[in-house]
Amino acid sequence: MTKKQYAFYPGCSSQKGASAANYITSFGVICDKLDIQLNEIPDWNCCAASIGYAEGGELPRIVMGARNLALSDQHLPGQDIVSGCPACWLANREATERLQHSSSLMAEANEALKEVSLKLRTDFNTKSRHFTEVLIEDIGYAGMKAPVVKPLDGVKIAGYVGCQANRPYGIAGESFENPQYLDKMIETCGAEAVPYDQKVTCCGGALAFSEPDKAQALIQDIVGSAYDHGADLIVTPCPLCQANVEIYQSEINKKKGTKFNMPVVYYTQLLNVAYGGSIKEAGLDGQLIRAEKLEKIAGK
Amino acid sequence: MTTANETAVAKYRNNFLKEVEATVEEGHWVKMCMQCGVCAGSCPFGPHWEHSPQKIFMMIRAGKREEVLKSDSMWMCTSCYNCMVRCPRELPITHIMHGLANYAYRLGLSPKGQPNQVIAKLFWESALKYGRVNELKFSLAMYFRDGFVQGVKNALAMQGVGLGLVKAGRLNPMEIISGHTCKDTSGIHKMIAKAREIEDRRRGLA
Amino acid sequence: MNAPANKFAAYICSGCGLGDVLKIAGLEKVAKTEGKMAVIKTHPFLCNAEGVKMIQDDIANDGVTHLCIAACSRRAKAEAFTFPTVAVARANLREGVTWIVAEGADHDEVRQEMAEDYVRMGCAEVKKLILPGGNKKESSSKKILVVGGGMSGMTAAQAAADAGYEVVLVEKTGALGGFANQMWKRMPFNAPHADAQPTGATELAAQVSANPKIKVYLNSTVAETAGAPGRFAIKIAQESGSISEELCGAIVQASGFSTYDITKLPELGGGQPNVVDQAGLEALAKAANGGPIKRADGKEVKSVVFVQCAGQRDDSGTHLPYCSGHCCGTSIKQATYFKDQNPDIDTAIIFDDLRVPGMGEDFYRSAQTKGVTFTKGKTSKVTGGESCSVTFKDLILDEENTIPADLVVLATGQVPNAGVELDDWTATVAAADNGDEAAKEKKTALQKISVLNMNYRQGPDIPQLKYGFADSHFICFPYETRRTGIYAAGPMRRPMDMHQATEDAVGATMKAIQAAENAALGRAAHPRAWDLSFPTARLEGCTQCKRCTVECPFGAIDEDERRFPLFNEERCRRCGTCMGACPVRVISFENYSCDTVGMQVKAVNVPDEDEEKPRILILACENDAYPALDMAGMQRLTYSAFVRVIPVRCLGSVNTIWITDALGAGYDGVMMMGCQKGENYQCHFVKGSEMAYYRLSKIGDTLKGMGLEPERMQTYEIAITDGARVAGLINEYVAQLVEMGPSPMKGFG
Amino acid sequence: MTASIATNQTILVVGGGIAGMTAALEAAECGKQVILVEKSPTLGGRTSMLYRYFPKMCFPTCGLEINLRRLRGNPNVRVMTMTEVSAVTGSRGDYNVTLKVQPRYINESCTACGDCGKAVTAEVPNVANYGLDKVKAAYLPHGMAYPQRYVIDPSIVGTPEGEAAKAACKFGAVDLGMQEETLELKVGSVVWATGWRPYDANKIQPYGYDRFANVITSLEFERLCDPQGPTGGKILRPGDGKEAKNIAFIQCAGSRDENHLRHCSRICCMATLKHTQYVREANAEAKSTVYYIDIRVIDRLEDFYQNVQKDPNVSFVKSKVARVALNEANDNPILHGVDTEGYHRYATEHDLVVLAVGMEPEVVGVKLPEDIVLDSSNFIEGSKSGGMFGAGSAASPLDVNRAVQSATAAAMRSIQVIHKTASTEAA
Repeated sequence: MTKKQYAFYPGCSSQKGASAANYITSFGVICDKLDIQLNEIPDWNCCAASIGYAEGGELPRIVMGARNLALSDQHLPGQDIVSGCPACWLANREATERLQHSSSLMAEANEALKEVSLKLRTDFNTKSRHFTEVLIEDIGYAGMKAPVVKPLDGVKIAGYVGCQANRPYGIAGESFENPQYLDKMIETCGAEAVPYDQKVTCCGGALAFSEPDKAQALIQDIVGSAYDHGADLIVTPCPLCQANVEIYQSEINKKKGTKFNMPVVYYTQLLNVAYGGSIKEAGLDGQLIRAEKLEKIAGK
Repeated sequence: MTTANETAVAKYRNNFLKEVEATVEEGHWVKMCMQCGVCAGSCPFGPHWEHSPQKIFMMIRAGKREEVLKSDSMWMCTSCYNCMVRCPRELPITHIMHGLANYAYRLGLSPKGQPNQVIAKLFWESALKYGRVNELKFSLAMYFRDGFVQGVKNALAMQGVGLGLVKAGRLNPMEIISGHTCKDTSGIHKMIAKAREIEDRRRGLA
Repeated sequence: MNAPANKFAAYICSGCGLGDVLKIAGLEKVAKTEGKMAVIKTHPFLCNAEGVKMIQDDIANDGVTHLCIAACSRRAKAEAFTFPTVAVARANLREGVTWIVAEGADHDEVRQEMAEDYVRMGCAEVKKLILPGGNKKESSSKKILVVGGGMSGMTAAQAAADAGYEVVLVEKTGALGGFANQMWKRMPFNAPHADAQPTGATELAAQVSANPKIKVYLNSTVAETAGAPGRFAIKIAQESGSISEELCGAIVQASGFSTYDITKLPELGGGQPNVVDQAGLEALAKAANGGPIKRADGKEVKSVVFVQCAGQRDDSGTHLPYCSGHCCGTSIKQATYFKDQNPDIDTAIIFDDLRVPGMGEDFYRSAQTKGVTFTKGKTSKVTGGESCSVTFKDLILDEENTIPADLVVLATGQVPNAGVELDDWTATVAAADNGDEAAKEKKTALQKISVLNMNYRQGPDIPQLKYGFADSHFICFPYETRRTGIYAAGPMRRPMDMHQATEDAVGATMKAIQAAENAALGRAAHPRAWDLSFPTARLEGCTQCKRCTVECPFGAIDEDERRFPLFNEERCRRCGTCMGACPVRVISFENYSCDTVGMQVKAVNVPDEDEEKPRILILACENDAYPALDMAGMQRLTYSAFVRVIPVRCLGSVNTIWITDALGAGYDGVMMMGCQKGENYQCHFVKGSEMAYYRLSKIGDTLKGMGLEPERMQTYEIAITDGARVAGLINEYVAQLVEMGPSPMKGFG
Repeated sequence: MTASIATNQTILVVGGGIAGMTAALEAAECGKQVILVEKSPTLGGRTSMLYRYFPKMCFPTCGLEINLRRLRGNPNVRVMTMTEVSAVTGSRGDYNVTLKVQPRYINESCTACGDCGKAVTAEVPNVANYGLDKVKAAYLPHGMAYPQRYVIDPSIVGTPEGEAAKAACKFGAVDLGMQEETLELKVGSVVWATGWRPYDANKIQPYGYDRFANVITSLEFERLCDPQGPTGGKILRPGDGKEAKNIAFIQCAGSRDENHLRHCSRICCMATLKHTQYVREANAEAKSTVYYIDIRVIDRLEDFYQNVQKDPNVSFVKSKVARVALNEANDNPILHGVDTEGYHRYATEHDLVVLAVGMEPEVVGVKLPEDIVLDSSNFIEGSKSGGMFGAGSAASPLDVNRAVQSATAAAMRSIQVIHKTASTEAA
């Protein structure tokens, strides 16, 4: 059967050897099982993310996005632009909407794009989507369940959605304050979604770097509550959330005397394992804090 | 020669609201705020900054130009978008905060060495240099922002994590020498230079 | 006085379990031997088509003229038991007996006694009932008098004319339009609520003047209002000095408002140059006619500050305590005058609470879009002059602030022109009658202020509610003035903007044409609009004590030249307060009189003391207390079977004779149940319950004279929701009486 | 009630709440023929579900009793309950209306004796208490219900329960065979008094109405405080039945919000001020805190506000609450936000949160004749053909007093239409 085709925007953190490399690794099995084909946009550049604002300003940031959109439109016409990183998804989608909304901005962007001999159709409005959207809207929960061969029985998981996977766009029909889709995915994999009041708490984002103490206070809540609600691990759709929440646990332990050792994995890693993926295929070997429960299942 | 700041002051005299509307990303929304304060209560970094968004909007209307542009408040934005989705007047508050920060920075009024400003700058430079962010150089630059000695301390402090990431294959030491890059970096540089030129022209900061 | 043709019938229902717990035969016996009913029929389901048919047949074929229906409460099955051609009494055996008397055999006796008493009472009442024929007037005027030619008045006149009614419009100035003539534009009435709109006053004035159904008197005032709905005799004084007379059916008073005197606000720069009120700004805008707005000194305004709540919402007692409601919207509108003309003009509005309810929120947003700035603050000082300044506490930034402006606008409030305040009037007249010269002058002054110059003994204008506004006291009935057929509209009723005022005028006109129609049919006005009965007095028995004229809450009763009460039936609301007031009991309605109630009191079978069955009479207001008792029944709460309840139109209609008769006949106690009185009174006839309390406070001596404890008569404030409470009160009171022992009057009755 | 056949001299009033009853009665007491249709089984509407009215703290049923008395005394009004308007065609002075009448399963023979209710065991949510408690599936809507007739819930029709109700009725009033009926009639003018409904609090996600038991709406709070309500007038937390002593009121819950209702619902400020006095009445120690943007109480209502401000048990915080969290230890809601008067951050725990939910026109989502003109919030401004009018809170977010005022005006306008048709036909 023919595979569903998508233009793929990996984003900086998902490159080989980058902080979310294992995230992308875990896509493999899923795409095979669900007949999804992700076609990488040639020579894509950084989406400029929201944190680019200080030096970047408005237009340069949007132009960075515009270049990616133009490339995608040129090389992979008609294919929705999919990315695994919420920040990238947000930046691409925002760029598309802002350019659509203002013809003057569109003109300015195209003036700048001349420098790379690209042009964005003034009527360009190809959808930019997050990979979870593809799974939920194009595959559906039933479709996601179908290939499950190793249900994650008895694994208790806190679904941590975070910010940019949820706001300002989020998944259609989901609430900003209490989104359900991650929990549904967890259940789809046969695991148990624990009630979790820090679902949409900010992890500090890029500021985890520059304001470690302030950000780590938030991360402490996020991890602490997962423990309070009896979770074995935290699952997230966002590389930055994953990195922040995983990496800084040791820091927090040092400063606050906590004994955090909570694995933080991606939803794709859950699906991957449930679909029979190996530890390596699921990128579980990429965890700083190993997700033993998952590894045990994957190892079987 | 007169600085960008002096030009702006001269141009908008004492009407800071007009200045913001003309020069700040989404600045024309500021006047629509009705002072409900939902943004102030929604910010995860709320406890850490001096002025809440809604208060900054009031200060803009009250013409407190220096106070606003020199404040570190908008630099505390984590881009969580809570304020934006809850605002009953649908103000794109996150973007306005970024816009204000950027404008203050361009006028040279923003607080020097404000850590978030530094990473915002470093991130952008990193992104621009190769067209893609090089996480290692980016983080090293971050550690060394306060000079070599402090840098080594910072780096050592995070060493465990660093090694962990390397072991996990999520941080590549080789990137020091070579790393991910776009083919058309020079084009990207020209493109961005152009974009900035257009934006500055539009904002009267040429 | 019933014609011999009268035929009395009792119909007893045995449905709804009545037949199970009551001895119907016993009830029939009572109706026959004591009630003396000519026809007595029992039906297992009286309210169904068959039962009703049975009654209708008796009326049609058997000449039955008076019915006593012994079944459920008069509030139940009203449609089924409506027989327009005959007099009907209802004996409440269901909600009043079987549903509230405790179940079980040990209560059978008292339950049966209670039911039999209600049958006795029903039969006794129906004997005294006369079917009101009504009092149709052939020559009743349906012309509507509108006083005031502002937006409200013009709208009212147009509304009445559009419904086919003749209108007389009296305006004291030389032109129609009122305050709207001074305005540049008005707030938007409709979506998108974005921009100020033309007032349309000129167009409306032209329509009204051209309307053949509307007769406009300019430069005229109402010199006298006499008569009653359907026959108001209006004297209209014209500039020329000539007086013309008009006969009108009803009146809409739309006498408008004045602006609060700005010079009373020196701390806010009132009186200083370039500090104006909203009316002043309208004038400047009108003069500018769409061009740049200039100050009095001709300088173009480049910056303007609006100060909200100027001399309003003031709890210090110095200025207006209320909020005029429209001022936030008006300032927003006026700020856009500037912005629409030149977006570069600085316009700031300093407010405490920005009050633009409903769609006003759209207007607020629209002004923000236009660049009007809004500052939450409390203004402490305004100085006028060449360059004005406004000092205020910025409540958001939490700091004192001063901003300069070319012009400052104070949002001052509306002061109603409702005419003369009646307590003031009464006092002045009293003093004047005692020869006080100052009072005499004041009286003439007040007469000039008066809008209607009514010749009613209660005073020349309609009563004011609070702060000089002639508002209705009732939430559910916003047009209920205490002067039948006269309705207030617009800002003299309550502070309001133009949109509300025009809506209000249309509503008031509805009430006015209705009053005219009902007066012609001899029907009462609200709240007894169906009521065709009216009070008559046997003047031969009258002692001219004037209590009825004084106590009538609606000023319905004048005195004729011989100082006898002169009933203005069309002003009467049928509450019966006059009947309750009359010491010699000469006032009555065909279907509600001292006898219709008195005979019920007498009909009750009062046991001797040795039977240890006290009897308590309950006189219950039919709007609140009686429904509350019904509720107790519907909720199957139990209360003592020793009480006998008689519904009354209003506690004000209770004549003390009923109480003394009852106690004299050996009743052990009387419970009076009326509505809440005082500032937030609930009485739908305004003063009824208050009057009752006043009169009954004096009954103590009478009771002493009879050798009775004052506790044998109690008054209660009962709300319609008090079902559970009322049952409790009854049981407590009965216990208290048992404690006291039987009435010494027993056996003498 | 007469069986008067409608003509183009007849006024149709849609909605039997206080506005609809008023419009119908004012016109009828002026001699006009009126048909009053109400979709629920009883007249009275939302006001009959309020405990007290501001500012007098008097009881809605008091005015309802008077209006019902006016109705019983007036042959010009024909009342049809459980009836909805499904279509209107034609134009000013000459409308063809299609009515749908839902089966009540109880006919005119009902005496409200209550035997069917006793016979039935099945229970359904009590609409009169916003579903806070249950009633028998054969029930009288409430004590003041008009017509005073029971209703059988469709859920028990065709079940043994339904048969039990039928068997219990001595008067043959239970008719389980009733079907939906459709009827057509001609009228000259239509008054839409279709009223309002509380905005769906589930949509206001930050306040967690859908997640936290001790977050309720202002309408539910009315029922809690009413002695006729589910708790007999005690202010008990739905979560655990504990008495609430520290209550937060969140204003503009849905109103003045582009994400929800764009308009200001007008009544909520006064309603909340009234509620603080319920709290006082229930427990002299209990505290109320009002979180608001602007307190919008105009004209003489300001008196009420000033008195509440003097109440030491009531405090005001100028702030739109950002979010409500939960103290999982005691189920207390915790309010997070900033007092904008001087910028004070708070995280305050209360034992009950009352959302002052906004007014949404009841007709939202209902297909109205395209002749009807709506404003940006779907309130009825009037009709293109000029013969149909909005009245009460169907026309604008209004308090009871203003709704009645508006309904009286609407009656006048209908009479004008009737007059015009009459005179043109005469001519």
